[in-house]
Amino acid sequence: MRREIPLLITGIVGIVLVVAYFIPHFPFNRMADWSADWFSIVAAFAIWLGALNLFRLSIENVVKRKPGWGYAVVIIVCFLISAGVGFIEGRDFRNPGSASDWIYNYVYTPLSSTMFAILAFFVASASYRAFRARNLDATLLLLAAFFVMLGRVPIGDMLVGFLPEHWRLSDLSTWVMNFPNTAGQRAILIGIALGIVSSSLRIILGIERSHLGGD
Amino acid sequence: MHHIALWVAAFLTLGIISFLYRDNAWYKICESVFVGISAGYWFVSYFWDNLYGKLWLGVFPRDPAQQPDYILLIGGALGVMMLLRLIPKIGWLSRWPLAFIVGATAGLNLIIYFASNVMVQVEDTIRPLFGANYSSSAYDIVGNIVVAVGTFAALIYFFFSKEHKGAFGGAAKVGIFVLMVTFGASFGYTVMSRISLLLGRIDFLMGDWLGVIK
Amino acid sequence: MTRPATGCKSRTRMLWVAAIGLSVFLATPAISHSQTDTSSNRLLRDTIPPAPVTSLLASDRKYDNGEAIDLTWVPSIDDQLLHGKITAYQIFRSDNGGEFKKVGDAIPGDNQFSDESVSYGHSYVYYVVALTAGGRAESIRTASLIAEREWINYNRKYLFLIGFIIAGSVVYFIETARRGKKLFIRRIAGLEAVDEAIGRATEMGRPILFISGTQDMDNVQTIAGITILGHVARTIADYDTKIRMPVSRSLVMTAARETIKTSYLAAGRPDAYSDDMVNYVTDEQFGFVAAVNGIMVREKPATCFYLGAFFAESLIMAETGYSIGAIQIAGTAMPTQLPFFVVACDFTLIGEELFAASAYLSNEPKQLGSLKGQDVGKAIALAMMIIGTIAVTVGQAWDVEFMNNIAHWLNSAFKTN
Amino acid sequence: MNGRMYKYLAAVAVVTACVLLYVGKRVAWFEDMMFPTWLSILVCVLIAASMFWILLRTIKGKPAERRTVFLYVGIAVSLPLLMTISVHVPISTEGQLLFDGMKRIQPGSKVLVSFDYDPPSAPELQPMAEAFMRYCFERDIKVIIIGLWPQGPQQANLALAKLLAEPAISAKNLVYGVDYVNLGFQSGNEFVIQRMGSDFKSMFPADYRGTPYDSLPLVGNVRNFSGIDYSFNLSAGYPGTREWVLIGVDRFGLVMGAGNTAVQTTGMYPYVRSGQLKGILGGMSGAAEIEELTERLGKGAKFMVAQSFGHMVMIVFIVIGNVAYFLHERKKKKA
Repeated sequence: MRREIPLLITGIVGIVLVVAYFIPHFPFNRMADWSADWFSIVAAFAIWLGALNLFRLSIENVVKRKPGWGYAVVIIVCFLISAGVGFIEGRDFRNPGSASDWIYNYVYTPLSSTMFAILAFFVASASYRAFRARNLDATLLLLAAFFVMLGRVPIGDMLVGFLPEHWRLSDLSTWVMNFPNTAGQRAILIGIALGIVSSSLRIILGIERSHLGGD
Repeated sequence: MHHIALWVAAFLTLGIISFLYRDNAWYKICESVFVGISAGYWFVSYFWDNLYGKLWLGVFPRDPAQQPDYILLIGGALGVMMLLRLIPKIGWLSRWPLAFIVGATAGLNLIIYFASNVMVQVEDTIRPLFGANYSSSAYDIVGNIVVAVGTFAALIYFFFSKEHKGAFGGAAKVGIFVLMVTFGASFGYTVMSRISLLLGRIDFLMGDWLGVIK
Repeated sequence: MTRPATGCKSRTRMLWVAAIGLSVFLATPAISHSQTDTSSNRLLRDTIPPAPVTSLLASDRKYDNGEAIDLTWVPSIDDQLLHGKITAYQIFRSDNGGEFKKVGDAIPGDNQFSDESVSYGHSYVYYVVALTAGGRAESIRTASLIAEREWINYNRKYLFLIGFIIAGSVVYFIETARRGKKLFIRRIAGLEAVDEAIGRATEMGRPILFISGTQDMDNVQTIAGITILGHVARTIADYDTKIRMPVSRSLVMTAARETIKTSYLAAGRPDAYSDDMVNYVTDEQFGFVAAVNGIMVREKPATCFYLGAFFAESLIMAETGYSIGAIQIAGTAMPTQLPFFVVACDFTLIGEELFAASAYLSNEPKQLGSLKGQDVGKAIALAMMIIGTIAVTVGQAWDVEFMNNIAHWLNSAFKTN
Repeated sequence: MNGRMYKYLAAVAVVTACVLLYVGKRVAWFEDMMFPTWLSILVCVLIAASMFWILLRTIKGKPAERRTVFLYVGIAVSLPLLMTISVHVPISTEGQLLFDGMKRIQPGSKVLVSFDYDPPSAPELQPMAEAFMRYCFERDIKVIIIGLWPQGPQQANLALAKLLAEPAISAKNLVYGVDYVNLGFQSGNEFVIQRMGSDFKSMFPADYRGTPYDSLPLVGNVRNFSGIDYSFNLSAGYPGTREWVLIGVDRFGLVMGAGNTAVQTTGMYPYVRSGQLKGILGGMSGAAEIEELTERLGKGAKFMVAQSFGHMVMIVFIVIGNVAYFLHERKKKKA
């Protein structure tokens, strides 16, 4: 029973959503709508689960005095502060001027943005130390990258200002983006989509069960 | 208050940047703050917007004229089962909502990806390479040929049921070239993105905080 | 002006408006030059009632659950001639012969409206009001209409057919593979490099580093990476090379240990296996990268494998791997990370090649059959592209009707709506 | 011990400099420190010269250490922010296509703007959001805001606060709920779009402050996508533009333009060619494009000089690395 019911749920929900695409008639349209509503709610609980799990793990780290448990204390305190303030402030915690908004603007934003911003440094160092035109493929890739990087910013056209209009780097990069890039991306798109079709089909038909965990 | 805010933000920004020097305690504290704050933010956001705003008010509307939507309770029940994973003994029940999530995603994706990313893309690739009496501009003709041949060849590269030999192998070779140009474009754009994000932070440090730029 | 205009009255008014419209139209150069609206002009615009919309037509939305009616009309003549005179359109509806109520608005220039709040089985009558700043004009009423329910969306019949063929072949090939029939998969260049790279590490007496991405076991790319790990571990067990595999998820650790153990068993050397080969570092992205970098710099592996789902960590690892002079073999289906692997690694399995390699090595019916089924889909797409492009090009360039018919049919078949 | 001393001294110097600059700005010792032209040129020359030095070092077989590169990039990208060079942003065909689509939106139309991003992507997407909504507000186009990312509505509020403070827009006395509305965030990713296809209200029973859907005049008559005239999607990943195209556009007939982070823009081009997307803006240069097209320069245009420098530095680094590769490393590997 522990396996059959989940398999059944997966299959039925999947089939309903596929069928609703071809049969607009009641009850399939309503069932698709309900699925979307439930999905939205379950997804919210899933996020809660993730947050609670993090909370539990951090507490475990502190209690068992695992290495770096001090950082776990920071996590717990920050979680409690931001969650607590948000709950107290109520539904409109996002309102400009609220304490949550302050945390968002001056704590969350700088931290999350900088996390991603430091990637620029890594790209630079990797491009200097590891990106090599080691074969024809890589050479082609790097050349295309140069044209696009130069063509998308004003400096590209300034460098080749002597060229006639419509033949500048910006036009070349627009061309690369709109034609070869579109062709390659389209092939990738079709390939990935077919992959999704086959894996979804396997899941709906119960051939693929790994998401239910092994036991 | 504004001064404190700017210094807090700057302190945290520099803390993350300090990782570039090496992994250190300042970075780790900032990172832990980030993990805690963002988990709390998500927690609250999903509560007020969804669990309260949609589920609770949907079932118990404040406005008496509105019909309560009891069907949402099924979603709520599935959601609570999800949380049961935290209790190992009955944790297996969390497979039900998981099965629902996986099934719904599979059902929806199966159709939408097939319709939009296979059917529409193939349909759009079927275009005249040049118009009546070769009327199209050279730019368009070359572009059309590149898209038609490029898509075709790149798709052949991802075809696994035939050895890449002869003409088929040649087409696959063209395909890999097209893919490389594609990756090059994506490389260039990724670099652009990374630099933009860095600029955003430098703008904060030099503009909002220190005020040396306009 | 609450009653709908009768035919005769509206005709005289139309004439009236047309006359004014014409005169204003003729005077347009003067107005547009001065760029201002004289007050008398504004007065004229505001007090003269506008012309109503014409040709109002209500039609049932096809292939739906009987919950939508589409209205179309020709905009008021004032909307066309005197730009800006009409301020809005309002749509009124009577439900089962009841009172008319407003159900929606449209902006000037609009000529259609979809009423999506239709109840099944009710009959509806509509009219549209054209509004100006000071006047309004109602259109004639539509005939009463009941929205119909349809069972099948016939617009999507070809989509269903082609989808059915592809889905059918996936299932067919999985069954075929299950019955033990060998399915052919083409040579994959990166895969051949694997054995070579392991040989090199053996010669140099240095370890192999294996990273199966930074995602959990629910990601297909991680599974593909672990499958290839099975093959790598098998060869390693034969050669007696060391392997180091830091992971960022505890589930992946369990799976990887299991896989390597099985490979060592199959190679007949279970004693050589140890749990230390795989160790969990941390879930956190950059913490994981820092740890992997440390391992690379300390132990200087001769060969690095990066097979799985990667994010920004990809290039940091590839850079360190390059700087210690390791042979690097990568494979991922993350489009944004592929470029970095291609330029920093010696071999890269691009996108689906990762899955193909995994299917080829595992011989698992599920994976093999799916790959074959997808190939059927690609074959259909390729064939349609060739036939369609030739047909539409030839048909258009030299006006060959037969070719045009083929192209037209293909285009309609692949349309989804 | 000596090395350690230097490090402490350097840290103290940096902190002191920051404090001095901060205080100096507040007590108005200086307005800003924008470079005069000669200094800008000097800085450019210095950057070029030091790059050349790195090239020489690398050729000699002494490649720069990772941290040196980091420091270098930091300087090379931040100094151009102090330069006052006016540049012309090249307009791409897909950016022009988007703007042509925007021009066809009539006053009074209802536009759905979906904010599907978080602060890290704000440098790229926030200028687009501001430019697009400014264009709407100036032309009396009604804006309905939603977010598929929890941070989205908050980013929207930031943009709104900035726009509503601008004189031209504050003079219009825009009313919340009538001229614009922020429906907030809802969980469920692509299922939110799917559900909105049949009924907005069931997905967004209230706006982000809790005002019931029906009491918001702007959306009172909007039942689903058929009540939307145009839609603009600001997206930094999943869920985002792809999901909107797959469901909103292809299934429910939405007319849509998009602004994306550069990273994911390249993957959207097939949708632009097939007309599923009516134009796209990619990354910071896309933001600069829309600012140039709407003739209101903002952050996107401001960053273009520094962005150009960043790209140049990156390219030069790759070239230096490859020169060294062909002179040394390849031989070493062969041996």
